[in-house]
Amino acid sequence: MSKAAKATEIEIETEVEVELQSPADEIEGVREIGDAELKAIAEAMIFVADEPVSAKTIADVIKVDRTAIEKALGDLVLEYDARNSGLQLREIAAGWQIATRPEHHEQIRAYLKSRPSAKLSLASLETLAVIAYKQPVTVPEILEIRGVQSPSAIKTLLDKRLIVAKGRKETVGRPMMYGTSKDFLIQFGLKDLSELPSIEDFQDLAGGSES
Amino acid sequence: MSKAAKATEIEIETEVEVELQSPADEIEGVREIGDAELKAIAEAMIFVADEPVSAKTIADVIKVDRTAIEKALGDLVLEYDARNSGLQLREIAAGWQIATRPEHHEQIRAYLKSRPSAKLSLASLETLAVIAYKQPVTVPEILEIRGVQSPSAIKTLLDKRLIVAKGRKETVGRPMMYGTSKDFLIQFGLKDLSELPSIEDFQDLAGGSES
Amino acid sequence: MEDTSPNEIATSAPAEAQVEPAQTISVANSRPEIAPDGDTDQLKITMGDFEGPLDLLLYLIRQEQVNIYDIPIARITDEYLRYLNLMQELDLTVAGDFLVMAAQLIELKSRMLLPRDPLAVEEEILDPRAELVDRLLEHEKFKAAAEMLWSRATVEQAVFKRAEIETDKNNPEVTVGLFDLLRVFQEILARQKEEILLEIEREEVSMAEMIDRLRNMVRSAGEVNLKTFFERSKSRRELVVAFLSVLELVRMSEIALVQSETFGAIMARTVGAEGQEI
Repeated sequence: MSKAAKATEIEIETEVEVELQSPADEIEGVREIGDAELKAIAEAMIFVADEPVSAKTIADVIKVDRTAIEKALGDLVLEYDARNSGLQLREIAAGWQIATRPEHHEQIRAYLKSRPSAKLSLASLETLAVIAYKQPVTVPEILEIRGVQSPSAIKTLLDKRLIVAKGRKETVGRPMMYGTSKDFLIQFGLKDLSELPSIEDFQDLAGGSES
Repeated sequence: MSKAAKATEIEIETEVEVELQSPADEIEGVREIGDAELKAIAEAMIFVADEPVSAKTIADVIKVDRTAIEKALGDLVLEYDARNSGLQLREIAAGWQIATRPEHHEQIRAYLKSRPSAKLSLASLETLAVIAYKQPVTVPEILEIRGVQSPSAIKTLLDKRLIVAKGRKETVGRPMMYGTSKDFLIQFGLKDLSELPSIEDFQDLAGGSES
Repeated sequence: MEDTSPNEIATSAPAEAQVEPAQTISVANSRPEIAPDGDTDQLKITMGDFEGPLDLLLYLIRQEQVNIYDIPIARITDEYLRYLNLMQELDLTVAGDFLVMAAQLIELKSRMLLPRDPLAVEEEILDPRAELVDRLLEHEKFKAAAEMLWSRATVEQAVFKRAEIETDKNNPEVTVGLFDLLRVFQEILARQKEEILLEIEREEVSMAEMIDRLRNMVRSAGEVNLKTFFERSKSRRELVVAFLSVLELVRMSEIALVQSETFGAIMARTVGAEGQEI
C-alpha cells in the first residue's frame, strides 16, 4: 500500500520513546503511522467517541507516544480554525471533542427545532458554585457559606450528575463530602477545574474597592 | 464609584431568567450569509443531524437558494479530501452525512472495544448495588433480592474486576459468596466501604427543603 | 446569642412595623423592591424570594446604600426585622435560617451599644461586625461565581455535539456514580417490598380455611374477640370471608356471640355448657 510506504519515511520521529503504561507484550505490534494518518485517526476516533477522549486514550489505542497525539491534535485545532469550519475541535473535561461553534447556534437550533434546555435555579447554581470552589465540601460547610439550608439543591445537583460524593469527612457524624463531576466540566465548557476563575477575582465585585 | 451602584449591576445580571427564550422567531428576517458562513453552517447542521440531511432541508432552514447549498457542500467535500481528514462528507441516497473513512476502521474498532469500563448496564448496576450493600452475598441471595436472575451480570462485574469471590457459604450447595473489590473502591473513589453513602445520607438530602 | 429565642424576635417585629407608613404590598416571584408608588406618597413593596438571610441582608445594605465595611447595624437590623414581619404578615413561611440571623443581628446591635474598653489599644479593638461582613462578602463572591457559571452554561448551550450514531448504541450503558448505587439499591428494596405485598394479596383464604381458622381460635382460647378476628384480615375480600364464616358457624350453632354490655366487645364462644345466645 502506498500509504504504508509513505508512513515509513516519517516514522522515525514519531516513535521516539515509546513509553506505554500497558504491559510489555502489547507493544509487540507497534505499527508505523505517519503524521497525517495519526491526525486522521485521532480525528475519526474523537468523532465516534460519545464523550470527550483524552490524548492518552488515543495514544494507547493506536500505540504511539502521547506527545505525538498531542501534536497531531494541536495541528488539527489550527486546521479547523484556518478553514473556518462550522465545527471546532476543543479540549473539554480532560479530553477532546468535536462540536459546533457557538456562532451558528441560531441556525442549528432552528434546524433541530430545539430550545435551550431549562437550566439550574439560582439556588442550585449558588450551591454548585460553593461546591466547585470549596470541594471537597460537606453539607454543613455549604450551609455555613450560603447561610441557608441547601439539601434539595444538593439533591438536584446529584440527580443532574453535576456533583459526586467524594468520601466522608473524618469529623463528628462523618458527613459525606461533595465535589464536581466530569459532567460539570462538560456542561460548563471547562477543560479542568483550574480553568475556573479564582474565587478571589470576585472580590472586587463583592466588596468593591475601598474608595 | 459607590459600592451600592456596583452592587446593583450584579443584581440585574443575577436576575436574568434562568431560561432562554426561543430564538426561533428572531431568525425571521433573511440575513445576508457569505459563502464561507454558508459552508460552515451546512457543515454544522449535517454534523448535529441524527440522519442524512438533504441540501433542500439546509436551504430551507437558512433560507437561501438550494444551488448555493449544493455548491457549498461540493466545496466542503473537496476540502475534507484535500486535508486528508479522518472524516468524510458524503452524499448517500437520503442526503448528506459526516462519517469516518473506512481506512481507519481497524483503529476505530480497537478504540470502541477499549472504552472505559466505568459504565455498566442497568442489570449489572443493580447487581453491583446489591453486592456492595449486602456483601458477602451469594448468587441465590442476589436473585432473592433482585427478583431477577443475574448470571451474566455477575460475570460482567467479575470481568470488570468490580467484584471478587469471597469464599463459599456453608449452606446447601455451598454457593460462592461475592463482595466488592479494591478496584471497586478506586473506581468509586472510596477509601473503604464505610464511605458508601447510606440511606440516611440520602434522606438528609431529600428532606427539609426550605428557604 | 443562641439564647435569643425566635419568639422574642417575632414579638419585637410588629412594634417596628407600626412605625411604618401605609404600604401597598404585592408579592412577586421576583427580587423585592421598595419604590414610590406613582405620585402618592405610599411605598410599594414587592416581596421576593430571598435565597436566605445573607441574601436579604445584602439586599438591604444595597437598598439603604450603606458601606458594607461600615454597616449601620441598628438601622439594618430594624429593616431586616421589618422584612421578617412583612413576610409573616403575608403568611410567607419564615424559615429558621432567617430567624437565626435576626437573633444574631439583635445581639450585634446590643454589642455595638456597649462602651468600648477605654484601656484597649485602638488596633486591638475587634469590630463586632467583622464576622458578619466577612460572611456577607464571602456570600457575595459565591453569588458572583454562580453568575459566572450561569453565563458559561449559556455559552455551552450554543455548542452542539453530534447526534447519536450507530456505535453509541452498541454501548447502551449508563454512567455510574456512587449515589447511583444507593439509589438503585433502594429501588430494588422498594420493588421487593411491593412484590411481597402482592404475594400476600394473592394468597386468598378460602371460606373453608377461614371457618377452620375461627373454629380453632375459639376452641383453643375458649372465646375470641370478633374485632381481633376481623383485624387479622389483610384485604377487604378476606374481611368479607371472615364475616361470612362467623355467620356460618353461628348458623351451624358451633359458636355463640356474646356482648356483655351495650357497645362492648362482641365475643365468639364455643356453644357448650352455658349455651347462652343472643
